[in-house]
Amino acid sequence: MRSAGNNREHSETRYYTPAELMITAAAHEIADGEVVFVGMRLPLLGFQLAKTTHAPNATGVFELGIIRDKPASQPILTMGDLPNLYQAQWLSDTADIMGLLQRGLVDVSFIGGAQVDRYGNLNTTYIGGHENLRTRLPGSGGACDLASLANRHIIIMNHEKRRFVPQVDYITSPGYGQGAGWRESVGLPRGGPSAVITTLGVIRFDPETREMILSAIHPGVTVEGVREHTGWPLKIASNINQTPKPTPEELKILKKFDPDAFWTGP
Amino acid sequence: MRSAGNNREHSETRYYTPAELMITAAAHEIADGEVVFVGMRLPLLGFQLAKTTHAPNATGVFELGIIRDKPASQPILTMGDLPNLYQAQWLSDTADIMGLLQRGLVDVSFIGGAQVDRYGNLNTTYIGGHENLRTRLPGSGGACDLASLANRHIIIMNHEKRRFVPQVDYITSPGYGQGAGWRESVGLPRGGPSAVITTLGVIRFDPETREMILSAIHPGVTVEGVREHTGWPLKIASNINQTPKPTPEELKILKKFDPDAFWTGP
Amino acid sequence: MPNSKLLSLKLAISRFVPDGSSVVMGSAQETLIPFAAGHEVIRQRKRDLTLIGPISDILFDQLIGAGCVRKVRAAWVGNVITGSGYNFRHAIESGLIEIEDHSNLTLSMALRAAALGVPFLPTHTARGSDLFKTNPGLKDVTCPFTGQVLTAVAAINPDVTIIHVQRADEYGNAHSWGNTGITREACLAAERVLVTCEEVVSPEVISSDPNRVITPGFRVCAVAHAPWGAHPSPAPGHYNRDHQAFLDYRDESIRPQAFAAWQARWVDGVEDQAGYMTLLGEERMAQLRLKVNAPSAEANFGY
Amino acid sequence: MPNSKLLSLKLAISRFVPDGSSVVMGSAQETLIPFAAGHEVIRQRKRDLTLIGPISDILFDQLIGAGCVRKVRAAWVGNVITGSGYNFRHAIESGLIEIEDHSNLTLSMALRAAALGVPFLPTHTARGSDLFKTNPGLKDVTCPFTGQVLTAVAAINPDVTIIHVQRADEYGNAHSWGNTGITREACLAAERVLVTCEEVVSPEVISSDPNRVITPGFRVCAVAHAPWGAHPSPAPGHYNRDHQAFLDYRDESIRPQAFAAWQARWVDGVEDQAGYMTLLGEERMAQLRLKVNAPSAEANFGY
Repeated sequence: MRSAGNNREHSETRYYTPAELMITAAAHEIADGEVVFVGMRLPLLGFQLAKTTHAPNATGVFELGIIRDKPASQPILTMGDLPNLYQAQWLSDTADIMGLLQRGLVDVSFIGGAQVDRYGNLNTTYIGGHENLRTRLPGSGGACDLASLANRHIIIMNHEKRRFVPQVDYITSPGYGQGAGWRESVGLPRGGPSAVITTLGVIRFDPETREMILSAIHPGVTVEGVREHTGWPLKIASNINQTPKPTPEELKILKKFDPDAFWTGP
Repeated sequence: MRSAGNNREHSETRYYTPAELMITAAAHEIADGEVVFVGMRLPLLGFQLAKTTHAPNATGVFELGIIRDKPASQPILTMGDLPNLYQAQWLSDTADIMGLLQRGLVDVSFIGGAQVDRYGNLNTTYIGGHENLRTRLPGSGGACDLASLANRHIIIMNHEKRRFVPQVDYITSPGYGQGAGWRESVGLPRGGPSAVITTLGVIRFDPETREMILSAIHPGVTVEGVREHTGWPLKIASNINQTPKPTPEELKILKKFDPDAFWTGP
Repeated sequence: MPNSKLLSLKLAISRFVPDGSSVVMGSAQETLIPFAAGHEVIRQRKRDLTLIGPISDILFDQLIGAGCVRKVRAAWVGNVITGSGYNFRHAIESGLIEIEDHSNLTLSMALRAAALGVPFLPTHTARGSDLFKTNPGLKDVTCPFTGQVLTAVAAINPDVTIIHVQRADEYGNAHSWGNTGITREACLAAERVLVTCEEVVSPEVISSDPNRVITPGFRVCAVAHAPWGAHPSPAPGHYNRDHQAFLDYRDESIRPQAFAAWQARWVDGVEDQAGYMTLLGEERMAQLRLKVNAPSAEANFGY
Repeated sequence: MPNSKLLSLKLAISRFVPDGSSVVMGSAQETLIPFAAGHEVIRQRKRDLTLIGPISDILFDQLIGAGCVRKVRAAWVGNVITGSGYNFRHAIESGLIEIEDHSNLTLSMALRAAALGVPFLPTHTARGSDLFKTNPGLKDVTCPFTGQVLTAVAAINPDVTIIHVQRADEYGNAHSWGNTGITREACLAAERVLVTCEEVVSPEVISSDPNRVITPGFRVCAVAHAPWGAHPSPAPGHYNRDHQAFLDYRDESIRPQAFAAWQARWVDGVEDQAGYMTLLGEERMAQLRLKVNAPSAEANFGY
């Protein structure tokens, strides 16, 4: 996506990609000093970006048994790349990291999604459901644990009608289930999704009903455009605003952490 | 105890102490290749002795998080003395060691006792019971775990009437409870005491009734003497025999591991 | 001294991974994945294996594509940097193999239960999820103290856990460093542990640091020397992750014919690990070797 | 970079161990017992503490004798090489303090439950024992898979876990080696972790080996430099166990007057750890220092 076209108020005409915009939006969800459970792919960069800009005191925890208080020493594509182990605060067991999560010591976590519904339930396992399986996806990994146990989690995914469905075929990672009170009723100790960062905008959840509400749209995107690509009549926030564009500094940092544009490419 | 007096058939007149006799008897309970859960005090020496003589392939596991396949490099008084950590096979968590025990991978373990009853139940916590407490002892440590979970355990204690009682005041470490079938009925997965090595003899358990049976008496000790010091009419094995005296070689090794006779003194 | 457990990888796999075995691999997640051992399993045409692991990266996909697998008990199966594992996906969609769906936490608890010798462990994860529908090893359990309802995870007792480590001696004592994932519980839970290593060293090297030992040597059944045995996954202290190999594998595994060609070249086409290294080539290995050395501070285990 | 957590032992104890706290000490059993921290607790006349530990050797007996303790949750309290802990024994027999009777395994499970964030963990130990009568944290639980009845151990969530380690940096990152006992779970279970250390080192020394780190630094509330802080217990890499001190303590604690004299001399009689070392004397320290050095083999954490 080119932003320049719909970006006249912006002094300079640098390009950014949808991935760069999404990663920047993800980074903005991290507050300084927070404990962040960093997931695969885009969140790896989101954490590095936040850490290098507004959240220098954030701590990153990784499910494979890593805790870091500084960004990786070199660009990485997976959390197991050696620069992510180098000078880590702790190298340990998955169960130790999951214990911190289950105790409620993780403030925020990030999950990628394939199929999501209006209450933020995620399916990354069986498209079509287990009975009428159409597509088998890789599965939960740690996503179910993050969605179950973090104080809040953020979903990052492509915004397409086939992915935004009224009800998911299979709940891999619980959101708000059928709405208010559901998490408590099934025995989840806390948490729930606080935002969905998509290719079109940023969605949050109604504190009462726990249903999705469009909270921000990306530059060049219209509310109607978002509605078209959503499988149910998506609620819209009264005070809807525009997702901030990545600043030149943010783009420079992303380039440093992803020099080959593996994650940030068009 | 001097053995020379009642030891005419023995070619030489070397002295040995009751502790040396008991430790040697304990060592003889270890078969080569076995995994041994080594407890505090006398068993420390029993393991070292067995390892150096007839059980070179025995593996020692220690509750504080140590596994050894060779004796300590120097004399030790506790399992946490640095020579017992030096060149250990593994230094780890208590829970890892207890896991091996709970899985049933420990063949034999050793426990000291303060009060024992006819079914091998041990009290090392409340003499007089919790209600009418007379003497508070240190408690279980790992003893309850060893008695609950090892494939067999061996009790080492002084043989006195006040210690050998019909029923213990408090069960710290379960033996055979009220007899045959009790361990299964309370949910213990296996095991039970296989021998009690005392200052007077070696006691085993009736495979049917699970009650104590005097199996061997130490040199210079009489069956009547043992009965006098036991708080119930102790059953006597038909084929009762004498506890083998420590050989000169065994005494030499014990001297090496306990040069100041801290555990082996009179 | 016990007998040596040093065996060729060929002999170690043929002896200790019979058809029908349940096998843990990839227990450290993205690092130290025992690819060399997995490829030997393929060469020996093992059948009806149950694979157990959190996220296997592409190793499980390779074993499934080669027809070695009957069942998978895992949290995630795919290609970490590209997404889907096509052999896995196809095998599940066509009902060729069974899957027991875990999360990383439930799999860790299942192996910890076995390592501790208890039939289950409780957790708060997966409440309200559909993992309960596709994993018979998850049930409700009520806490006798608080009355809370938790997820009970049933113990998983693998026949063998295969790990790749940096160095081991011939008696099964092994040093491993880096993140450990679920390796500790996977080793303690298994009936036996099979170790492949970058280097075979003297017992004194391993016993110089008993805290670095990954699992007690007396439970290890075999040690096989397999340099570059984790490639293309990273091995701390030895080589970085070979991202290109994972990117290539994506295209080499989308269609069955393509995968057959991949297997013919990278697995059946080589006799052993020496052959694999020749195929990989010195130039590529040089690119992957460490550029920055970072030695650990010394610890004194004297007395 | 975060703020420094380096404090004097005096300040660390006064800030982070208020009256009424529940405190884990002696989590590695016979090794690395934080005696310096415990003695500072006595000097500051802390009251109504709940002490948690597997076997504390003589430290708990000292804190009880000094009147700091209301309750003990432990598996064993005494003097490892001589037997009874007389202050403990008198306090229990005269009803001055409460005791919750554990085994080493149930205490480990209680802290692991808290470390994992679950209300209980199951075990097969203590079935049929009377620990159930004197420990309200033990109840029956039935396995939903096998129907077996197990012992459920309730979680213990300490306010603070105090550990003594070989080296730490000012930010709370600490290296510990030797047997670990229940230290890992005790640190993860606690609200905060207080570290005393033989040496304060640069962050680079600690981060050179993240596998040697005992618990994540972000959970550590204070680091206090306390050389010889584990004496008379052994500190791997620094000094051996001072058996004579434990033998002497037996006689110095049999009667209350004797204990008062011991406390006056060894605790209240010294201002701080420097004073303790002076009282101990160079000759005695020389006898206890390592005679045989055994450096760990290097591990490379580069990339």
